[in-house]
This record gives sequence, C-alpha cells and structure tokens, in this order.
Amino acid sequence: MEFHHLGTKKIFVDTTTEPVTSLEEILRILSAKVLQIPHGTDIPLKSGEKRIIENVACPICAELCDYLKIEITGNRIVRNIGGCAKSVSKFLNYHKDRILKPYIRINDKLVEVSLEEALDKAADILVNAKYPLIYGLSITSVKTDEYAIQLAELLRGAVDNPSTFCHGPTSLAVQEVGGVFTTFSDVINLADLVIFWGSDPINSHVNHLSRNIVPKGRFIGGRKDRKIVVIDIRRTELANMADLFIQVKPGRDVELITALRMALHDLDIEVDNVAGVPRDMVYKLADMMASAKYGVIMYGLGITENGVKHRSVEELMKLVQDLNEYTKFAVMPMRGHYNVVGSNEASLWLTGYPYAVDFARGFSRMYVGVTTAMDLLINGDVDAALIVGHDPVASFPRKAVQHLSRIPVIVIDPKWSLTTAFADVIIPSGMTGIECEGSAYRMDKIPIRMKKILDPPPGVLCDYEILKLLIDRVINKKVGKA
Amino acid sequence: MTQILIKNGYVFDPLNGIKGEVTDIAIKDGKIVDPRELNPEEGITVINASGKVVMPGGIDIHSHIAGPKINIGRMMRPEDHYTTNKPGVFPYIRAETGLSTPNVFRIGYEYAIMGYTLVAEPATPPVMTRHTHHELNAIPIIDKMAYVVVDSNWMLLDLITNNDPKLLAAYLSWILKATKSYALKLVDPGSDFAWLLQGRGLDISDELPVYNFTPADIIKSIAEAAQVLNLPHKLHVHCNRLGFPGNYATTLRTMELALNIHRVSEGLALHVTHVQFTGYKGDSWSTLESGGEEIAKELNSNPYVSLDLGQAIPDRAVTTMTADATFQFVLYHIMKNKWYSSDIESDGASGIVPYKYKKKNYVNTVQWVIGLEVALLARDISRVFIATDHPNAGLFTDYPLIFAWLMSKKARKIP
Amino acid sequence: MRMTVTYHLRLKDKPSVLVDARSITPDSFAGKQLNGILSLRILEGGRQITLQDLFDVDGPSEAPKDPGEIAIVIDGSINKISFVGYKMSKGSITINGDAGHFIGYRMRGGSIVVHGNVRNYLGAKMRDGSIEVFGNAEHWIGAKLLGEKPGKGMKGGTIIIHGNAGSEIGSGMKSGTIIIDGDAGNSVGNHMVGGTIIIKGNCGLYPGLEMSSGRIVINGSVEALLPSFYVDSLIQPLKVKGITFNKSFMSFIGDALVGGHGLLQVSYEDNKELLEEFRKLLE
Amino acid sequence: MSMLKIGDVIVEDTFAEAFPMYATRILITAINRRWALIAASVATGFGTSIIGSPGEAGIEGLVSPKATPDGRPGALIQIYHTDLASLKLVTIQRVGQCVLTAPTTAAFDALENSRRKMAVGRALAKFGDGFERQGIMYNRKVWRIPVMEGEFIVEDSFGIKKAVGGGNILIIARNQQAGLEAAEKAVKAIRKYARGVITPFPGGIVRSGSKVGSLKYPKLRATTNHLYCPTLRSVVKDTRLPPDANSVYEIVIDGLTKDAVLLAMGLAIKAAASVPGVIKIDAGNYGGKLGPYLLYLKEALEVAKDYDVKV
Repeated sequence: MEFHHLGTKKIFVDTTTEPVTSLEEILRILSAKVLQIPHGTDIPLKSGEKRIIENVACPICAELCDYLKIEITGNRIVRNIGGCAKSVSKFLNYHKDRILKPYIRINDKLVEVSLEEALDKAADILVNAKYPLIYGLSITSVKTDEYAIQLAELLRGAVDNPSTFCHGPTSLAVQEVGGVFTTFSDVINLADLVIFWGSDPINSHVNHLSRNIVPKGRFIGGRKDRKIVVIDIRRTELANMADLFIQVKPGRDVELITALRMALHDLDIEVDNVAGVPRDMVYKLADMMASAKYGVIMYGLGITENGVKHRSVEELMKLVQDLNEYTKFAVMPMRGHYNVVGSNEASLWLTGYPYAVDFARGFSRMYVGVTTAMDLLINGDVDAALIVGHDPVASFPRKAVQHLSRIPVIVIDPKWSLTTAFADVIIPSGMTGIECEGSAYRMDKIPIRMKKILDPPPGVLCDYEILKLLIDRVINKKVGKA
Repeated sequence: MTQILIKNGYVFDPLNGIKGEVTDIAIKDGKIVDPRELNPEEGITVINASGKVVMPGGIDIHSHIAGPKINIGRMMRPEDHYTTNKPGVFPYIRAETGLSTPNVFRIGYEYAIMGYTLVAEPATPPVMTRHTHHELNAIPIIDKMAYVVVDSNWMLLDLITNNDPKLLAAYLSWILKATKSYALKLVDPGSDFAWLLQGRGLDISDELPVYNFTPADIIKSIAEAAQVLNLPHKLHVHCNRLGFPGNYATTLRTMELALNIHRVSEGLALHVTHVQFTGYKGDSWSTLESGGEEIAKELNSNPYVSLDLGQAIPDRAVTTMTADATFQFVLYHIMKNKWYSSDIESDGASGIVPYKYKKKNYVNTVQWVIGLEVALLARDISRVFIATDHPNAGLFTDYPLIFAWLMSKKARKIP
Repeated sequence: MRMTVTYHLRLKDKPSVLVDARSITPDSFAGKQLNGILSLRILEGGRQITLQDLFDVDGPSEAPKDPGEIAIVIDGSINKISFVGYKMSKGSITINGDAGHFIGYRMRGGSIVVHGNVRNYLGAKMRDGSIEVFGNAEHWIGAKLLGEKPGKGMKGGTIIIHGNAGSEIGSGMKSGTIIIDGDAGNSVGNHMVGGTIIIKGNCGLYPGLEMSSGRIVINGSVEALLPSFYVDSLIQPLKVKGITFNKSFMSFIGDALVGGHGLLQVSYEDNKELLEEFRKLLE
Repeated sequence: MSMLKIGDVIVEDTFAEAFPMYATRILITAINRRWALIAASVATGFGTSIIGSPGEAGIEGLVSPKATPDGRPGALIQIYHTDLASLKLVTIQRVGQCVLTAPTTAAFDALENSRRKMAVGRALAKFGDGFERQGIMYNRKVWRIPVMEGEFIVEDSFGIKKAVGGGNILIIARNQQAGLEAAEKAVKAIRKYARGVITPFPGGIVRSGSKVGSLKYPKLRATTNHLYCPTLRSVVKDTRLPPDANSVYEIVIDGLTKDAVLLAMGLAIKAAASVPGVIKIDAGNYGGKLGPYLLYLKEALEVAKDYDVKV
C-alpha cells in the first residue's frame, strides 16, 4: 500500500459541559412557524402472521440494494437480512415518528383535520400563489415525481430536486461535454482499476464495496485483481484498504485532473506540485489509468461540490473521454438519495431538463442560479412551497430556511421532520418501498421496482395519490377562478 | 358501447383499394362496421371530416422515442430545448420542448398530428426496459411498443455457445415477457461485447472475443429462435459496421442470412433497419458512393427480408444515439464536441453524439441519396418502411419531406 | 439634433416573486401610444400582468418610432425584475436600484446603466452595446448558456461592473470586453474563444479554464492557476484596452489542453508566492 | 539623413520585425555523417513558415564527433513554434517519425542550460510498449527504446528557449541571376560564421516574401508582398522597388537569441552586398506595430563589422 500525504493534523474531541440544545430551541433559532411538533407518534404495532418477503429494494441510498429479505409479523418488521445498518434501522423503525393525520397550522399550533380539509387548504395556497416552488422528489417514486412536475406545470411554478445541492454539477457537466458512464455489473465483471475520488462508500453507501469491489467477476478475480486508488482531501477509512492513496488540497481536484489530462496528452507539467500531489505521482497515476484494462472512477460530492463545481465534473468527464483513447474507462457518480436519479430522469422526459425546472412562461426552462431551489429560497423569489418527501430545513442554508418561515408551506411526508415545523399544511403519506410501490433509479440509472410490503396506516395515502388529488383540486379551483 | 360516425372524409385504404373516395366510416365497439349497423337510439358521436383525409393510422416501426438513451440525449442537449418550446394549454395540453430530443408530450402530439397511431421504440436494453415503459406511458395519444436489445447479452451468448436452440428460445421468450416488449432487436450484433472488453467493433464474420462464433451466428441463432416463437415481427437487425464506408457488403450478407434460416413460421425472417447507415459503398469517406441499388436488388430477390430507410434529412441538427457504442466513439472523433457513452449491465452499451447533416457536405448528400434510392428501386414497397431512425438521421417530424421526395421528382431536386 | 424622450417607470409595490419584464426595452416601447406601453405584458411569477400593474409610468403619450430615441428610467426596482433590456437594439435603460437576472440578455445595442446590484446572467449572449453596473453583479456575466458550444457567449460590446462579480464571468465568450473593478469569483473566462476580460481586483480559482483564445488580465491576487497554462514572460507596464497597469504582470499562454493560445496575465506583485515557481522558469 | 552604403549597394535604414517563438535544439548523432544528415534533413523537412507548416525547423550545422556525447558524428537541428504545447507536439512528431525511424541515430538535448524542458523522450518511450528502460548514459538521463535494429537512445527531455523568429533581409537586385547568387552567398555566410540560427526556407531562401493579411480575400492570413513584386511595379502605387530592380529574395532567420539573429543578418548583408548587380538591401516589417523585436540593419552591420566574410 502506498500513501501520499500532505501531513495530518490530529483532532481531539472533548465532551462539552454545555446543555444540549432542545428541539424547541433549534426551531426557535430557525424561526419556525410551529415550535412544538407532535413527534413521537408511532403506528401501533400488532404482531401476527409471520411473512418473509424476498428481493426487497432498500429505500435509503442510491445503491438501492434490491436483495433484502424482510421478515414481518403482523405489521411489525422484525428482521432485515442483507441490509446495512442504515437499512435495518429504517425498516425496523418504519413505524416511529409517523405523521398519522393531516394537519393545518392555526397560529402557532398544528391542528388535526380531515384529508379533504387539508387538500382544500393546500390547493388554495397553491392556486393563490404567484410563483410556488415544489421541492423534494428524491425520497419517493418516479410516479410521484411525474405528478409533482405536472402540478408545477399547472401552477406555472418551479420544481426542483436535491440534485441542486449534490450531484447537479454532474448533470451540468453532461450538458456541457457528455460523459462515459458504467453500471455495477460491468464493474464487477471487468474493472481492474477502481478510483474513489472524493467519495467514501464505507460511510455513505455501506454495501457498495462488498457488492461491487470484492466479488469475483467473470473476467476478473475479485479484490486481489483490482487496484483500488483513493483520492481524497483526508485519509478516509476507505484509504486504509486502498492500493494507493493520494491526498489533494481541498477544493483543488481540478488541478490534479488537468495534470492527469496533460500527462495523457504528453504535455509537460512544469510545476513540481499539483494540488499538493508531487509531479511524479501524477505521472504514475496517469500511467496506471492508461494501462488499466477497464477503469472506473467512482466520484462523490468531493468532486461535485468543490471549488469550481460543475467545471470539476466537466474536467473529470473529459479526463475519462481522453482515457478512452487508451483503454476502457468510465465514471460512476455516487448519488445520494435512493431515487434522486429517478427524479432527474422523470424531469428529463417530461421537461427536457434534469432539475431546477421553471414553468413561469408555460414551458420548461432551466437556468442554474435562477431557477434552482436554493437561489429561489435564499433570495425570496417564491411565495409558496410544496415539499414532497424531503427535509430541506435540515439541509438548506439558514437564509433559505428563513424564507420558508415567511411563505405558506405544504409538506407531504411520512415522518415528522424539521420541515414540518415550517408547514401550514401537513399531509401524511405512506413510505415508498415499504408501504407504497413504485420505481426508483439506482445511481447507475438502472430502474428498480420498490415493493409494497405493508399497508400504509389507516387513512394515509401514498404520495402520488395525494398529488393526484391535489392536481384535480387545483384544476377545479383554477377553472372556477377563471 | 361506443358508436362513432366519421362523415364525408376522403377515405384512403390501401388494403381495400380505396383511394380518396368521399364516404362515411362507422365504428362500433372499436371495430369498423357498415354505417347501417349503428343504432341511433344508443347515441352516435358524429365527426364531420369533410375536406379532411380519413386513413388508417400510420405505423412507425423504428423511432427512438423512449428509454434511457433518449433521456440522456435530453440531458446532454439543453441547447435543443432553449428555443424550441411551446407552452401548455391549461389544464390538459402539456408543454412541449425539444426538436431532436423532444419531451414525451411533443412526441405524442406531433405523431398524432401526422396521423401516426403506433410507434415502436426500437432499442431498449432488457434491464432498462422498466425505464422505457415509464417514458412510453408518459407519451400521450399514440400507441407505443418497444423492441428489446439482445445482441450482447452475456447469458444469451452463453446459450448460443451451448448450442441449445430450445433453451435459447425459452430464454428469449422470457425476456420478451419480462420486459413486456414486442420484438427482438440486434444492434451491431456482438459488437458491444467486443467494445466492453476491448473497445472495438466487429464485422459480420469477425469472431467475438472469448466466444468462438461470429455476429452471423448470433443473427442466425436468434432469428431461428424467433421462428420457433413465431413472433409477429421476427428480428430487427441493425447491421454490423454501421457508419463505415464499404459496409453495404455487410448489409447484403446480413440480408442473405435470411435465406439460410430454418423457417418454421410464416412471414418475413429479418428486418434490416436504417439501411441508409449501412448502405455505404467505397473505401473511404472521400470515395463514398450509394450502395442503395445493390441493397434494393437484394431486397427484390430475397422475399424474407424487409427494411426501413433511416432517411437522412439535410440541414437538420440531430442527436445520434444508438446501442452501437463503437460507432459513436468514431463519430465523437469526427464531431469533437460532446460524447456520451454508457455500458449497461452486461447487456450492451450505448453512445450519444450530436450531429448535423449539411446540404453541402458530400457524405451527407450521399447519405440522403441512399435512402431514397432503396425506396425508389424496391419493387415490393410493403416491405420498405419510411423512417429517419429518429433522432439519428432526421426527425420524425420530417416525414412529410420524405413522402414528398418519394412521390415527386420535382421535390427531389436539390434547391 | 436627435431628440430623446424619457419614460420614467416607478415601482408601485415590491413584487414578492421573480418578474419577467422582457417587454421593458426601447424596442418594444417604440411607436406605441402610452396606453399600449401601459398594457405591455409582464410575467409576475407565473402570472400575466401588465406594465401598469407594476409601475407608474411617466412619459410622452406617443413613443418615437426609432428606439434609439427612447430612454427608459426605472426607479426603485428590486432584485426580482429580470430580463430588462432583452434583445434591445438601441436607446438606453437606466435602473436606479437593484435588478434581477438576465439584464441585457441577448442585447444587440444601446446602453444599460444600473445604479445598484444585479443578479445572474448579466449581458449573457449579448451581441453589442454597453452595460454599466455601479453595484455588484453575480455569476455568468456575458456567458453562454450551459450546453452550448464555446463561442456562443458574449459576441461584442462592453460590460463594466464597478463592484464585485461572481463566477463564470465570460464563459464561452467570443468577443467584446468585460471589466470588473472589484473582485471576481471562480473560473473566469472558461471556454473563452476571444474577447477581453479585465479583473481589477482579486480573482478566484482557475481563470481561463479551457480557454482557446482571448485575453484575461487580473490585477489582483489569484487563488490558483491551472498547470495547463505555460508561463511566457514578465511584462511591465501592461496596456490593455486603453488602461495601463503600472506594475509587472506574468503572462501565461493556454489552455494547452485545448491547444489554446489565450493570454492569461496575472499581476506578479500580488501573487509572488504563487508565481515564484514560474518565475524560475523564465530566463 | 545619411545613407548607409556598402560599395554601391544601398542599405536601407530600416528594421526587420521579429517575434518571440519557442525553440528547441536537438543533437542527432549517427554512425556516420551521412546518416546524421539524412535524419536531420528529414526531421526538419517542411518546416518553413508557421503560417502553413507544422513548426519552423532547420539544420543549424554539423557537429564533430569530438563534441558529441557518444563520440559519433552529429547534426544540430532547431525547431520553432509559437507556444510550448504545439512545439512539443511537433517535436514529438518529428523526432518520432524521422529520427526514431532513421538507422543508427540517437537524439540528445542541445540546450542543456535551459531551465525549461519538455519530456519528448519520455513521450516517445511509450513506443517501447513497456520494454523501454530509463538509464543514465553520457551523464544524461536517457530512454533506451528497443527497436528492430538494436536500441534507440533518446534523451528524456529537450530544453526549450524563448527565441526569436522572423529575422530577415531583402536582397533587391538588378536581375534574377545576381539576386540568387547574392542570396546563396548570404546563406552560405550564415552557415559558415553564425551559430544558433537556422534559415528555415528551401536552401535558406524565400522568393515569395509575404505580407500579413490580404487586400482582396478577407480571411487569408498571408499573401504576396505586392510592394516588392517587380511585375507589379506599374500596377501598385507605392511600390518599394527602385526603378532598375527586377528581382527580390528574402532570407528569413530564426535564432536562439536576438544577438544571434542580428549577427546572421549582418553577415548575410555583407555577403549579399559583395555580389555585383545587387542594388539595395531592405528588410520586412509591419511598421513596428506587431513584433516586439526590431532588428535594425544598421545594428546588424555593426555587430558583424569584425567579420571578414568570405564565401
């Protein structure tokens, strides 16, 4: 094993004596509309007939392991075989913190209402909005995405999904130069060089290594025949099992990519040190890449969200295109949410753009920095929001969250989240992959069927059903208005 | 019970020899009946078609309208969407966008406007067909179907090696059923396997890497399995060496294979698709000639094949997309712009490259000629289908142009 | 002498959502009665309204036929009014306040002055004319849209920003001049095939990424340079577009990866540490 | 204004306008002079003007076996291009196609003191398909590439230098015969006395000097220098030709330093002026607007004044 280090600093973590911040305090800091959300409501579990369902797909990450065995008694999930810790936790705790009734906010209280009332209020908010934003769509099925986009089109609003802050740059890079992609099976059966660049599947896609890197393939003999290279800004856990670890300066990956491309193009690198990597190491890595039989770069947010964002990915795509002059080489973006790829795909076939689509003029438009959810919220460009299957308050910047506290917000979600504290209307939905079926797309764009293994709680619909009802209501109200 | 009466249209029905007669068409329970059979008491929907043409719906047997490839094409070509929009009409007409990579709504609306009612998506890798169906479902108005790509599927190659035709037929039958597709498709048979392993393509008699048989063997085995399964559209073949000068010889050899197939069911044995791309005579691009005459001759003498044109449309910016990854890599070097390629779960591979056909380009002109030559020299036109291999050689919205070229010498004159 | 008439647009209420005001150009005012101008279509979010719903308009009852004789002054606008000056060919627009996205998008002539900040895509794909902003501007100034080929960006004219600017300035530009008095963000002048970009302040990562021709001058510090730029010489003083910088600049040629001959000229004094290595290469 | 004259020949008080170019200098050695010269001349073939050829190139001179690293006869060549990336590409092509292939040759860096290097040898070494080896020979880092004949030795990197391209003089003569003789003598003088320069055109002489741009065809980068065409004298208004001039030749000189080019120009002027029938020596420039180097003929003669040019 080889290492190239920039020198590491040790970090010490101490216990704090400060009191733990309460949820209420957090909500107050974020200026939430409701400070007390009724979390802690669980679906009552009843043991009963024991069933084992095989080949269940896991609604956690874009690895979309579709080989889980789920053991159920009554409506209690008791075992998850094949899933990672996250998967086990999701299945076994599916009943916890559930929203079981629709709610409407009255002043600073959430009040239980009937589905009819909630839908009516939601439709009112949307129809009265001049420019609503629909956001989420990555933790649900493709069918839901399709309805959400239809709704945005009817409302002439904007619709976006979390690509906007994770792998959106990958889409933008494809828009600019294309790319060379691959799928799991080809990696397993052919890849003799796997480069993890700015990604750490040990923590993010837990089954990824045992599924794709360790197994013996048809033309390659498992881990021992594969070289693993890790390129990251710090020595990750994954680096310990790599054949070569290269540490780059944070945010400077493009320099290294450019240098690799220069090495492939026989251009001299005149600086001794590229983004913290010695020149000889660059030549060595380039040689390794060019002489691999089938190489794959599995990259994560370390590439997409560094310094020059989509330009980093663009250069990476070009590197791989260049490498195909020598050998077979491809990339695989390590996507996050289990159906974030599907939300891109559905958006593409309906609107022609992968995310950040706006319908203000009656047709689809996508301008990065203009129609992206983050920009719309931070600058206060929208006057209502519908959040389906996502928790933006937990991941968005403060300014964006603050705008959510100023505008009416509708949340469709199976579980209580921080975002529900910003909601004016909450409509509970079934969990896709457990209570609702549909399609989701794996990180390599392979569509996977998400099974329904349990019924949703009484009175709770799947999110696509809710959106369908909402669409009908919006059409009726708009027609009535006209 | 629905009853429809289409009144006073110019009716065309080639099968019954009706050529523009003004008459009424009655439909009862989804079937065309004698107008006298309609029962006025049960309510009749009357459509006044006077001044309009009433004809059977058009069928496009080869148009890339759905699936992962076209979707990536959409992603890769935002510039195709920026200025080609048509807003939706509240609440049921959806917004349209894109020319060479249109969204699902434009596909449905435009086909319906042209009088087409059934369109086939000609290449969907088995594992991706769920995606293809998502898109097909989203296309409004028209009927859709898909052909499943089976040429470089490893399991299938193994079955061909084992020389067990029955098991092969059973496997193909399962694939068709599991993917809910209509026909079998071969794309540059075996080449994607060679591309995956070695980054190269194959001619029809080159041996595959690892396996010791040739693309010709793949075509023959699968065509015979299709005979056993008695498929309505037996085998849709995109020939080897597509896009390389001199490939008309490969096309002719592929067509000849139809004669040697052990036929146990009725109908045609092979369909050779977008012959324009595989009808190049000459040693290089500069000596390119049309092989259309030879292909038409072979078609006229070989009763077991049909073909479609893949007609090139001059002055049209297109997005070439095919499961022929090898050729797309070559095209990328010609265009030097964007290139997308993807290997798909050991089922195959694909590539996408934007392209533009130019009126003044010699090669493009020859390409334009090939399609027309084949169609005009063919004696049995029921075995020649008009298609542009949308969006590879032109757009499906350009079909009226092709109709004009085929029917009028004046229209064929290059302005 | 040519007479210029002025239309004063005063914002009534601040819109709460993005406004597409592409009809506010001298070209669409030209030859119209005041009533016609008042009823010009504007999009507020996804809703269609008219100009008079948003603005009080003062001006002559009939606009001249030649847009070159029309000056539009917008008072009190906020950063939501977008697409002002879309495809304008002549005349002038003055915005006293902030402005939104796509100001001067595809502009063909005339002038736009903004006394405030503007947002993204200022002067994107502009052909000619001039834009001057006295505040800051955000990203994609004079840029092409994503997916278009290099060279589809700004094709001519001048953009001057007196404040700071964001990333992707002049992406894919073909000709024309962009001058930023303050600082600039990342990948300035990426995919440039011609034209000039002058950054008088500091600049972020990788100016000139994939540039094939054109010129980028950076008078302040640079965060990082790409290895695909080859150092050419030290120049003092540097003259560009009538501006003289009286200090030494290091001149690079690149981007070698696209066989580029672009000039990237970076202040030597402000980047001594970064450029030391390159200086050693020079004789 | 005093008029500068050598004998009867007028030397115009003007300057040649030259541009910075990047240059590399390679020593090709071989078993004998014949093969060194063959490799050198093929490697510098079609290396006339950057306007239309892939790099400017020429043979600087022959090197005695005593002065080469491997003790074999050698030839020095120089290759010029406008930027480093293109120079490297052209050098790889020329060395790869013309030296690697030529019997018995080896290629060494002849700009050892230069700080900037380009790894041409390393790029070419890939031809060895993994059998290539790196080694130290004659105190130089070299690649040993196995070839059918034996081994091709090529130095890892060649030095690069910012050099001067486009130095020139114009020889204006009464007739073609005199002009050509003068031009040949000028080139001979450069070969004999000057170091570090090449004359990239055929035999070192250009009969078709060009100007930048075109009067008629807007996109053409270079067209005939109509002001110096004797057949156009009556057609072109501001012709630069004296009434009795009927033939003009240009000598174009690229050199590693400005001084080297100046000296070569001076030598060439002196040699040309010695030929009867030469009327005037002039130089090509674009009014001093384009090139940073202004090489005055006066200065050139000053630099060359100590040389007794005999060719």
